[in-house]
Amino acid sequence: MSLRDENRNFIAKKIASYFTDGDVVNLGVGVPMLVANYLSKDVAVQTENGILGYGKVIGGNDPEKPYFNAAGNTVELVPGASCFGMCTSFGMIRRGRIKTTVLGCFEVSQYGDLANWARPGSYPGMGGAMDLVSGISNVIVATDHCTKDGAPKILEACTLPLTGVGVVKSIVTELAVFTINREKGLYLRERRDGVSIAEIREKTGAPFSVDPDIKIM
Amino acid sequence: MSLRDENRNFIAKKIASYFTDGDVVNLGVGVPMLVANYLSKDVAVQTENGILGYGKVIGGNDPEKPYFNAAGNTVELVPGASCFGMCTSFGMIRRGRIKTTVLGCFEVSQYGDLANWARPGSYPGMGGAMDLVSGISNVIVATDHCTKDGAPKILEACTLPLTGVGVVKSIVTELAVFTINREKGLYLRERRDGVSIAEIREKTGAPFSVDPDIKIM
Amino acid sequence: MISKRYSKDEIIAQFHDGQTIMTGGFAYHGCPELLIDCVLESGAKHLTNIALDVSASRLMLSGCFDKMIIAHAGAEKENLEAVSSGKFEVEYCPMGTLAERIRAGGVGIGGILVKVGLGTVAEKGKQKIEMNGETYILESALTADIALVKATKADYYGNLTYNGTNLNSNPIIAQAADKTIVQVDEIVPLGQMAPEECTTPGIFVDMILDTSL
Amino acid sequence: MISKRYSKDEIIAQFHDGQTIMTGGFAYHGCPELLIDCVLESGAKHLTNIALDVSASRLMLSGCFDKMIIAHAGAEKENLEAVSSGKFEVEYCPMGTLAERIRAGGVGIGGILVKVGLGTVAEKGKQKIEMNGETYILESALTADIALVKATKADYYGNLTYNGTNLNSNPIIAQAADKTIVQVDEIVPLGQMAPEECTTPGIFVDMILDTSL
Repeated sequence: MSLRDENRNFIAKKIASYFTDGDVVNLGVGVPMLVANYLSKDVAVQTENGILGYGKVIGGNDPEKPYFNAAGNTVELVPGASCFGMCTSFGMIRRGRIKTTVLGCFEVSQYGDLANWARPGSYPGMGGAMDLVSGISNVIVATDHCTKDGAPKILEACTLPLTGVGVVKSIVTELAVFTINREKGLYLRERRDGVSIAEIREKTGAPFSVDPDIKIM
Repeated sequence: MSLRDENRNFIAKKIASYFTDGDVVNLGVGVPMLVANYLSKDVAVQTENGILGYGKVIGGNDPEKPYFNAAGNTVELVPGASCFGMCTSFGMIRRGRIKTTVLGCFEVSQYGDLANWARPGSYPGMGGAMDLVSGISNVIVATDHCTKDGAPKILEACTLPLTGVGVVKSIVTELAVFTINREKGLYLRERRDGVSIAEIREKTGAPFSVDPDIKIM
Repeated sequence: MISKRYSKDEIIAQFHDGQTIMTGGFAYHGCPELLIDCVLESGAKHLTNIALDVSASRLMLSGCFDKMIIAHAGAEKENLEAVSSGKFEVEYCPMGTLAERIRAGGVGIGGILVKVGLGTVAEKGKQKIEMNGETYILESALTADIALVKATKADYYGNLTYNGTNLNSNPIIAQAADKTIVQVDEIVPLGQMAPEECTTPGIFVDMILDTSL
Repeated sequence: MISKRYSKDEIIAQFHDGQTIMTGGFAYHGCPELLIDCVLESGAKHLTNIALDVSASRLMLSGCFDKMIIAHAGAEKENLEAVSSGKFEVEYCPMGTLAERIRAGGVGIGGILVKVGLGTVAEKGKQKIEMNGETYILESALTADIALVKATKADYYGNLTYNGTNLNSNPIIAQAADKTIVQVDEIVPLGQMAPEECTTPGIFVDMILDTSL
């Protein structure tokens, strides 16, 4: 496994630890989808294309198992799973019945603005991301701390088209865990073992306060 | 059978003759419901509480046959029938997929205004009647020509709270068949054998034109 | 997935004065009678009821309502007298619109535009909206504190299936309240319902009445 | 009830230049591929496509669209290049909102009020509505000339059932067009589907592709 993949699995494992039996979570494509691999079987995963309660991602396209996640991969359902159309699916999302979603990002601002759907030259559309951040109260961003080129993804203000304004509640990277207060901004709660606060400051494009009882991730 | 019941069955039989195989019709409570008894089996009856395709009204409340019409009576389904919730039911109504509804009335105006849900001292609510006249293009009123007290039910203008404005396309009574043009008003198309146009004028509270080729019902 | 089976006493404890309660059912079919018993036994007063009709007439006649939002009061003399008595407020809404307002509440939509009721009392006191040259009535979404739902079958998680015209308003009401309580004919373990059979996904359900507890 | 089975040639004859066509499917699952063949073979041009994503990419890449209304163009390079090419107009809409706009069209509602997209480009050019002290975006209903739907099973009348996540947008699209054409895995005689199994009641369906005709 590459360092990047190892880091991403580290992020996923960290986020998985937040959930307890009975919770329901929606997972975005990319790093967030890895979280499924580390969840207890009594945490139900929702996918916006119409499943509540999937477990393993099997992949491929088995016509006998017509159960796909939002990335189009065949998934295995857990006992108690249900299938439904898009209106019911986004209905439970907008209605607030799903408490947590884990999403990737291109950029996230210190006040919780999220940009994760459009970049110059790549404009695939917002998909369900705007619906998710609008309806779900606990939006966790799971992301590499910096871009491939080493530029910070956590910024004072987003430069790309927004997915939502002030919606992100926490950010988990391979280096740090931040929580976000919509008025006060970023708060550093945890750091990776061996990573200094100075290094985090250097790689973060926005100011942040530090928890006096900062923990090791 | 009383004369009143005989007349009502006469009205129902007349209206049933308008339909051909493949048609779908929604029937209101009262006289309209009698139409079901005279329809070809390839005319599908819709009930707004959630069935497309019922045949005989069985009555009673058989828990093994949880299929009820809007009056709460158990009905027998025909092959090809479907059941659905209220939103789908009124969805097919508002969307115009159901071309014809047969409704009762307290009053109907010469320009097609309908009043069939509220009278002084009796205010049960509009139920689905406003939805039906709004969504369905061919609204047929099936009614005794006059009230029990002999007062006309077809009027220049309704006096009771309206169900819809200019929505009725034709009226079938035990004496006559009128069509309605929203601008030009009533047009007498058919009269009962042995009933004079003068008698119809006397029992109708609004002026009407007479088809030069007027037919016998 | 967690189990949501509760005893009658635990359900009775959910009702309090002043709540808004939606009740499923139409023409007394698909009506959660055992849950209506629970409301009556709780003694809660000053309730608001949202329902298609007066299938919850036992509640209405008990005097625990301050207000009802319904489409129709049926044909029974006793019920018609009650809604005309002035003892509680009655707000009428066209049935299809009422169903969509409840559905809208359940799926997090603020309101809907309809043509139903234009030119009648149904438009009274409501915003009119112009869009693409057409006039519509703006109808607001409806939600409630508690929904009382009757289904045919539930699994422990609260996935629900309905049969026949007992569907009526139950699936939409199941989505529209902060707390959804259901009465079913049969409770089955997890894994005994096909995923496609779950008309109401269990995430919308909070409590299942288990009369064996 | 009447039969609605038609041959491929009869279906091909339905497509004409300038039509708006909704296509079911998501991430290439539950996609009416045989009906997409029919559109391609018809040679119709200047079409507008409404769909959740570019599952109808074979149509998109053929150049027969003047406009698409979608939520997402997926991850494939070829598709992303096509939607960025400027050769046709692309209107993006949040997926849940898009699904509700299609549903609204199918049930005769003029529009819906949502909070999704407030403060983003998704609100651009749309009316804002104030209701009960809250601000909403007014999203208009969507309808089409033709809907292309993939279901698992149909009876002769067009009652449809779907399985798993092949449901996706198919049931809502089936309601939203003036003419609904379906492709199914299995066609059964009347009476062989349970009334509760008919997710899409046949009244919404106009033509069933019967490849044996």
